[in-house]
Amino acid sequence: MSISLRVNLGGLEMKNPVTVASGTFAYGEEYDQYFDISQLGAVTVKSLSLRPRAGNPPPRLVETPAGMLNAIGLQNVGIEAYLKDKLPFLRKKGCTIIGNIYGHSPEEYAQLAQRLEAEGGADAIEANLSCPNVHDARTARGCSLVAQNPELVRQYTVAIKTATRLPVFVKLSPNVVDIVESAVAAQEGGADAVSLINTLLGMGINPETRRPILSNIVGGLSGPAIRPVAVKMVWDVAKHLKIPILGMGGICTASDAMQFILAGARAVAVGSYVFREPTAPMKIVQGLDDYCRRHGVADINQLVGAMAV
Amino acid sequence: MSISLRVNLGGLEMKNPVTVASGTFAYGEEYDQYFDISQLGAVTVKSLSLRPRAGNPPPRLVETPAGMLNAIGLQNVGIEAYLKDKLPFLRKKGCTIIGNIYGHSPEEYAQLAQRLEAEGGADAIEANLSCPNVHDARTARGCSLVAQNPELVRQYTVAIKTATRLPVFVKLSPNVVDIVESAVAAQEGGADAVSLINTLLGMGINPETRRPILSNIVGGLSGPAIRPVAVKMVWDVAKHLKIPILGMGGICTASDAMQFILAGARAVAVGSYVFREPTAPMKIVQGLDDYCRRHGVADINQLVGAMAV
Amino acid sequence: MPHLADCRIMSNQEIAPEHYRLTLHAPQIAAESAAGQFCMIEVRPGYAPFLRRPMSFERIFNDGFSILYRVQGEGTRLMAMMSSGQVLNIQGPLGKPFPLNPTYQRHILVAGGIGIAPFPALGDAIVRTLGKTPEIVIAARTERLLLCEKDFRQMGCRVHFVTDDGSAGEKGLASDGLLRLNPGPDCVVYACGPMPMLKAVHAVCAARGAVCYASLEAEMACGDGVCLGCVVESNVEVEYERMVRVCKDGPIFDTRIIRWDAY
Amino acid sequence: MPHLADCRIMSNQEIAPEHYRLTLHAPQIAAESAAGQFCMIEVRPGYAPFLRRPMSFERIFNDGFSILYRVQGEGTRLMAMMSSGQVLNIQGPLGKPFPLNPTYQRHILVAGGIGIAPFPALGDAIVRTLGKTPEIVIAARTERLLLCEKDFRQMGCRVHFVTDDGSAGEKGLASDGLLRLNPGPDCVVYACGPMPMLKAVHAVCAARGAVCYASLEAEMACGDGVCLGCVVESNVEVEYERMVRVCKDGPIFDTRIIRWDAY
Ligand SMILES: Cc1cc2nc3c(=O)[nH]c(=O)nc-3n(C[C@H](O)[C@H](O)[C@H](O)COP(=O)(O)OP(=O)(O)OC[C@H]3O[C@@H](n4cnc5c(N)ncnc54)[C@H](O)[C@@H]3O)c2cc1C
Ligand SMILES: Cc1cc2nc3c(=O)[nH]c(=O)nc-3n(C[C@H](O)[C@H](O)[C@H](O)COP(=O)(O)OP(=O)(O)OC[C@H]3O[C@@H](n4cnc5c(N)ncnc54)[C@H](O)[C@@H]3O)c2cc1C
Ligand SMILES: Cc1cc2nc3c(=O)[nH]c(=O)nc-3n(C[C@H](O)[C@H](O)[C@H](O)COP(=O)(O)O)c2cc1C
Ligand SMILES: Cc1cc2nc3c(=O)[nH]c(=O)nc-3n(C[C@H](O)[C@H](O)[C@H](O)COP(=O)(O)O)c2cc1C
Ligand code: FES
Ligand code: FES
Repeated sequence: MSISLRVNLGGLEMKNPVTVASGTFAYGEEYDQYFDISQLGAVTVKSLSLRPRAGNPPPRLVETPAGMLNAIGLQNVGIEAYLKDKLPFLRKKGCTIIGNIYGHSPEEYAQLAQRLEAEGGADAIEANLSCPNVHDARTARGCSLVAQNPELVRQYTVAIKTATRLPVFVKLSPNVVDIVESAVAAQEGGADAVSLINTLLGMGINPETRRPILSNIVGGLSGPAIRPVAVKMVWDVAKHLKIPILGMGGICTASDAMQFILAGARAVAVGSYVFREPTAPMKIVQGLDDYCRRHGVADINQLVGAMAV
Repeated sequence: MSISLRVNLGGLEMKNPVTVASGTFAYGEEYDQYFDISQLGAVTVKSLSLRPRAGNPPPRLVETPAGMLNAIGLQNVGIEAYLKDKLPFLRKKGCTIIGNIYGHSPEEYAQLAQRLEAEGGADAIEANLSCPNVHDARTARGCSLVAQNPELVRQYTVAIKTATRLPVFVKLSPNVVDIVESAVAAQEGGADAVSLINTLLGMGINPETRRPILSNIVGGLSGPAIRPVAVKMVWDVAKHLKIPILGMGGICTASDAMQFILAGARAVAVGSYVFREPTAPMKIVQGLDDYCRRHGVADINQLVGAMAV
Repeated sequence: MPHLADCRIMSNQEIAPEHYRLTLHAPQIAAESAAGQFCMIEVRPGYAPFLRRPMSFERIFNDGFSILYRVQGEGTRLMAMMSSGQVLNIQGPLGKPFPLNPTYQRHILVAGGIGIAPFPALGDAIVRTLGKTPEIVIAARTERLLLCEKDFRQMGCRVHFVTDDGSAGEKGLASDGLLRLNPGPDCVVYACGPMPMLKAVHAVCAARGAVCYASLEAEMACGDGVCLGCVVESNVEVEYERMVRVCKDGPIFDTRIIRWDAY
Repeated sequence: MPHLADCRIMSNQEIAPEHYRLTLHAPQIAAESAAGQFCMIEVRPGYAPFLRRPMSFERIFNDGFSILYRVQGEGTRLMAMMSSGQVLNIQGPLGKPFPLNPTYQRHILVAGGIGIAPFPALGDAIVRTLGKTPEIVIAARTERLLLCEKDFRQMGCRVHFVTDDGSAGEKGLASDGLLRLNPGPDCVVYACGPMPMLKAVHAVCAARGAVCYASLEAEMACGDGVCLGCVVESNVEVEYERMVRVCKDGPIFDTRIIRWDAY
């Protein structure tokens, strides 16, 4: 039986529905040591900003039960260094690239998208409107992310869509009352897909020192711990959106990935678990093929949103 | 060194800051087989409604990484059976009782609070405005809980406060943009404390059957997996509230409990972990005593919100 | 009354592919346990798995008990890696035992797959307490998974094999095996196995006027009646008594109580 | 290039209270590893612990390597329970090795507590590659935790003991021990231990004009330069190069690069 894993994610052709989550795969080089990364449906790069960023001071990372908290704060080489030093490797490998971007204003996002398109730096744009680690937790109450305000989501999306013809994915935050509102706003703004979810806000305290574990106090929670939250949000959004979903949050195995696909995700991203098991994305591609074979499904698109209620 | 673990939670005198989370301890009898439950600061009973409830159809429960999803749907004996069959045991044991209540309207909450006060059924009221399992997930988009609407939180709180002189705690949902808003609304409504957090919305799908794992599709995620989320919300709220906080979410050990206390919780509740380790609440009481001793702190109140930023 | 006890593993052996027998030193728990009850096993420290795993008593000794388990997922896979001398924290005994009633002429046990697990203890109890010899239908997918034959032969039982693939005994389902034994109102049937099998066994018993007690399974958090997570739907008319807890009201139920059309 | 390999445990023995030596069969990893590098150990299947644990190579053999570890928390406690024959998944080698430079007269190793771990391999390398005999300061809380004396005696090293409680050798800190050796510009100092110790050792070296390489620790997710979680602050002026990754840019750093006032 010949199985097709090809999917079209809002205009981005992917040879299979598996990519990696921004910030958990850098720019691909390291993990290419463990498997041929061009076999992935796409490689999503670490958030790029106009200027390089040093990120937050350490400590930035702590393990939690079945997950981790991070407060990296979008340390990245900046878009120009990416285009010069990182992109050639990805292009030489023949990877499909999702260029994740982060800016301080709609204009910055637009500029980033434009640069990426102009330089062939990405095949699609993922706009990170939901990073919890770029605010100082001491002052930002509850944190205020663009993705927490549907009207802003719409505005930012419009700005990015106006700047580029590349498919635009909008990455949303789980820290909302109803993620459908944010997703609908992205769709109204012209987004070609939504990516969900970014990390959940969280923190930890060391009782012995009585100090926060992360220097930025608050960080983003990821890993299998949050998977049920992510599956729920994908399912909610899938019921109300026309545009497709890139699902993520705690995916470790093909079976996890299938939960997202059945809930309505057109494609999936493997995040934190890749730190533990660098070959996980590749194993998931194989696992999805096995699943389709076992279930006699010739085209994985038939399984998108196919949960029987 | 003599250590005092006594705390006053919004008017409720507790001999130590440790209670149990509603719905994870039933009405106390079962766990009294494993330790003397009157040694707890308080026993919080399963949500009581005016009429008995059968809850959702099975399956209602599934394990998740470092946690669990439940969709019990507030099955309970109803307030009258509680007063008649369950209360005498708790009173005989000499327990301090937090009576958790659930109603369909402010009037029902008021009525429940009144009945509890009139019959000596509780020493404080905890109003569950945040149960994710009483809606049909098929129709309720994103779920709409009273606790997700600050104005409703205020109204419900006022109604309950008007009906009773017992201390009233309002239990909030983490599925919001900014839990401080909900907490402030409770405070404005006259609440004597806030309880946070209830479970996070989540779901799971069995890829082999392609069906949701829970009959109600969506359930509440609890356990150590969500602890970082809960600590963060306690810390956020503590900075902005005058009334005290009852903190919960994934507490398993005294060290976990200390995280909540340092973040600003006056008292803590042990939830899902009690299923795994029935003696955990008792061990936490002992562990808090040890902690104070080790750190030379004579009164645990000195540690509330004592995280050094 | 249930206990919480650290129990030393006496042995943990593979008795068939992916099937193990684990024997624990647990005198206090054993002293208070009866056939049909179960324990909750803390598979290991740390939060993976998060919950304890419910396991029926296979046999109850003076100084402990054995369980019979099939590797199903993460928890049982980890259990299979343990070796004698190591320690497991056990909560038990939990649940209600099989009711034993001397008025019945025939005691028929019907096991599907790993559903054989609680029957060695039940067979012992019927022989010892009632002085009767049970009959047993052992059903499984294939010959190699027909377990505990020797135990029942030693009790002098009639043993009927049924396999899905016909590799041993009769080809068919556990309920077909039961039918062959021609159950009637003089019989009490005890059944343990997957839900569809129990439903079929119940149907046979109901048709023949035999009383049937089934040991049910459900995912459990507390094992102790607290969380209300393990319920199954019953026929009880009273709305709020409709959900019965497998852990506390069961795991053994008179099958007439279960709302089988929900399964 | 790092590998991912299932490696058989050859031995896992307690060598001091709460301190273990674990030897793994890993010919491929060993062939490409050098002193100062480390591996990431998957403690067990399942999600507790979620991340791998970084461990330095203590000694590198033809067919594998050993690590020396102290029981710190959940991961190392679980490691201590493992026995020979069992298998661990290992990622490695990772990070940069200790630089070896023949121009220095004296090679001084300074170990604080479990910071001794990477030094047997480093001592071997200095002896074999440079034909020099290192000197070593072994510091620990108390006598029983002074590890690896024999290894260094066999290399012919001068061994200086320092203990917090004075139970053996000099009473004081690792940096006090180093001072006694009177380091100067002809020395290269290699240090491994807790951050405050490294800071003190750096201060001594800076004052005496000795170059110092320290093996740093930081909580790690990927171990491979990807997550940017393990950074420490450096003195680099360029804002966005200020954060250096312990796993990829280190774990061995020239101590002049580190912004010590942040620690
Ligand atoms: C009262 C009772 C007695 C049992 N006695 C036995 C026995 O003697 N021998 C035996 O092999 N099995 C028995 N089971 C089933 C056994 O509990 C499960 O096979 C086991 O929990 C699977 O755990 P896992 O981690 O390997 O599987 P996973 O699939 O990884 O478990 C995930 C979750 O599902 C639950 N689960 C999975 N399968 C079942 C099941 N069939 N029933 C209930 N919960 C399940 C687990 O407890 C866990 O919470 C019994 C179940 C119950 C309720
Ligand atoms: C490059 C490197 C090499 C190391 N080599 C050794 C060695 O040879 N021998 C040895 O005993 N220890 C070594 N460590 C420290 C060792 O990694 C930790 O002691 C271990 O990870 C603790 O895990 P745990 O689960 O027992 O502790 P927990 O406290 O439960 O761990 C919780 C989290 O904190 C991290 N963590 C805890 N302590 C440390 C620490 N000191 N450094 C970095 N992360 C930590 C863990 O990796 C984990 O992510 C090294 C660390 C690094 C970075
Ligand atoms: C260390 C780390 C760094 C991350 N950096 C980014 C980032 O730069 N941009 C972004 O959009 N998301 C970032 N994320 C979020 C992930 O892309 C993903 O949305 C989230 O981790 C949930 O998936 P997971 O549970 O599989 O990790 C980061 C996550 C982690 C753990
Ligand atoms: C099985 C189960 C039943 C629950 N029932 C109730 C309930 O009846 N009323 C309520 O206010 N909260 C209920 N909760 C939520 C808990 O009280 C608590 O807020 C939540 O589980 C987080 O704490 P934990 O992570 O320690 O379990 C329930 C939780 C669980 C797991
Ligand atoms: S498992 Fe908790 S009530 Fe049965
Ligand atoms: S551990 Fe990930 S960059 Fe160092």
